[in-house]
Amino acid sequence: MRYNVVLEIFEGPLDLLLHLIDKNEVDIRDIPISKITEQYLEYLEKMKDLDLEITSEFLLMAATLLEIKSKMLLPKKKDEGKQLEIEEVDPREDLVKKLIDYKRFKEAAIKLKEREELQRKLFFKPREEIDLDIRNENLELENVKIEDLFKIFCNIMKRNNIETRKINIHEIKRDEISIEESMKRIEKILNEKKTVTFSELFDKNSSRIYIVVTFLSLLELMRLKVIAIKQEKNFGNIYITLKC
Amino acid sequence: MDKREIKSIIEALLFTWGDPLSLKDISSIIGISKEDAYNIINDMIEEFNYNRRGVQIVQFNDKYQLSTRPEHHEWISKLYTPKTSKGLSNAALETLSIIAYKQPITKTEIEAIRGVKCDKALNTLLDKKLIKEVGRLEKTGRPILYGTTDEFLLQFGLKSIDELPELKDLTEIDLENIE
Amino acid sequence: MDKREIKSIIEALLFTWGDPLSLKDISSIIGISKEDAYNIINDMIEEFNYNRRGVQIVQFNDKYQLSTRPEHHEWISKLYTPKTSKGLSNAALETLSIIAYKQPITKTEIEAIRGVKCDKALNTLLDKKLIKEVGRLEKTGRPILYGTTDEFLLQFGLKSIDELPELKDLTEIDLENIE
Repeated sequence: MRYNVVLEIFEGPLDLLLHLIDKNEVDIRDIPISKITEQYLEYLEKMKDLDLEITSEFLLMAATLLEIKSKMLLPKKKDEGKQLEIEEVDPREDLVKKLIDYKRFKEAAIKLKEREELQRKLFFKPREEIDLDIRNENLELENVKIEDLFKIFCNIMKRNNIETRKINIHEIKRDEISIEESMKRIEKILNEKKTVTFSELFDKNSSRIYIVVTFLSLLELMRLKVIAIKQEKNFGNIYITLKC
Repeated sequence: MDKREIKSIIEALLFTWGDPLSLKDISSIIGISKEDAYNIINDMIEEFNYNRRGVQIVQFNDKYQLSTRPEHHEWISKLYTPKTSKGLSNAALETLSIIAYKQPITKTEIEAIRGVKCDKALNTLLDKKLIKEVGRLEKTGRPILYGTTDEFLLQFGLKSIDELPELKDLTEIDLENIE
Repeated sequence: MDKREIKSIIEALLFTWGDPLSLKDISSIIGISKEDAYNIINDMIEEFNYNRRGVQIVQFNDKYQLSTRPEHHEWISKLYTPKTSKGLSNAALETLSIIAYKQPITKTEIEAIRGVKCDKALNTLLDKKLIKEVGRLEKTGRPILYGTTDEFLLQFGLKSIDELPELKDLTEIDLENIE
């Protein structure tokens, strides 16, 4: 079931952590790690509920947080045998450094955005046409073919930035399919047919992204030992079957 | 709004517009009477001359445009080193290719793509009947929309405009980088 | 030639060219030293501001360009349909700010700071010509080093890279080992 809840989108795990730190009004240098970890994991759960793809970076951070949490729970070692006092390294130190470094650039990005917005309010003018510009000499069409016109246009568009090109391609839609969706699709196909070949999983019109996602989800399904893959000879058909 | 500010806005409007801008458009944008606008612009013309500014306001009929001064022609011409290489497409062909692929399109849009003014190129193309006016946009200045003609199809041996070489190759390259 | 006349010619050159024009081109066209040209243009920038002219001279690196003033944006928008291009995404802005402050920098270093992959953001920035490859690191894989472009300065209204807003001083936070 899908919820119609707007979940704030974060740029990555660091961004999410900064948000949690802000929300809890805690000191970045003294993060209450178990509280923040709990909220962090809650957020990932919400993402799951909403069918949002959770990237490996978010998962990796979850693991890091849990590791820090467990280290913090360990009783502090006392080197009783030694006279020298060894300063304990705070397990949070690396993370705090990363967060602070990231925060600086996040703030700088906001300042840059303000500048960009101001600058976008300026208007410039195109260059004037000048008689001396010999490119404006008479138009001779005798040796010009339609292909030349095409090339000229391509060159102009390449010379230009992306905004102008966008006009051409707005009708081209990107296939939006996540690895999870793709995995479900493959499982469904395999439940219907016992064996499929790799190429049967898409048709001629499938986009490159679609094919790549399909391939990645096959790898994932293999890793999870849901499917088995067989190839009889090099470059031969790849057969996919359900493992059970 | 004080007069100084109105003058400033008028200068900005003439600067960005580039083409002749009518008194009607100027006065309605700023929200003053045509008469007031007329008087203020006349003031500006005198000031520009008195201060020996690098640009002047030229008037014809009820339209105004910014331009450089004839006596600076010699200096300005030094900006353009004549390009002799044959490989370069000329302005008219560039303009024609843009119109062919993006029609209907206004002059301002073509200039935004080329980065250079296109009045002469458009006149050449209109003269040769390769392009024509196909309509007008319903906004300030009612800019003309250009499209290609039957003569264009004939000249390039096309049965219809759909026969233009597809842009697919180009978009495929660029698509990768589009968010 | 008197200073007034030189200013007039410079204005005419900037107006005609439309695009950024280098100090070198300006001084060589007029036949004065770069230093003189520099001083005169700085004078002009002040005069344009003092007289509340409708246009201003913007500078980045050693290039100059005429533009309208941000406060006139609202009026000029009435002439044009507003620019449709969207601003940069947060991901792209974050990546750009890291590159701006830490250039030259590799993708891996950027990703280490942001904690996420940056391929898409990098492609967008390359595509918009805000960053470019400035070299390669002499180590395994010879990773690309990225830096900002002139287009970046222009789009963000910076005269040079030294004009970037200062990164928040972290000594306040009093944390050791932050470089």
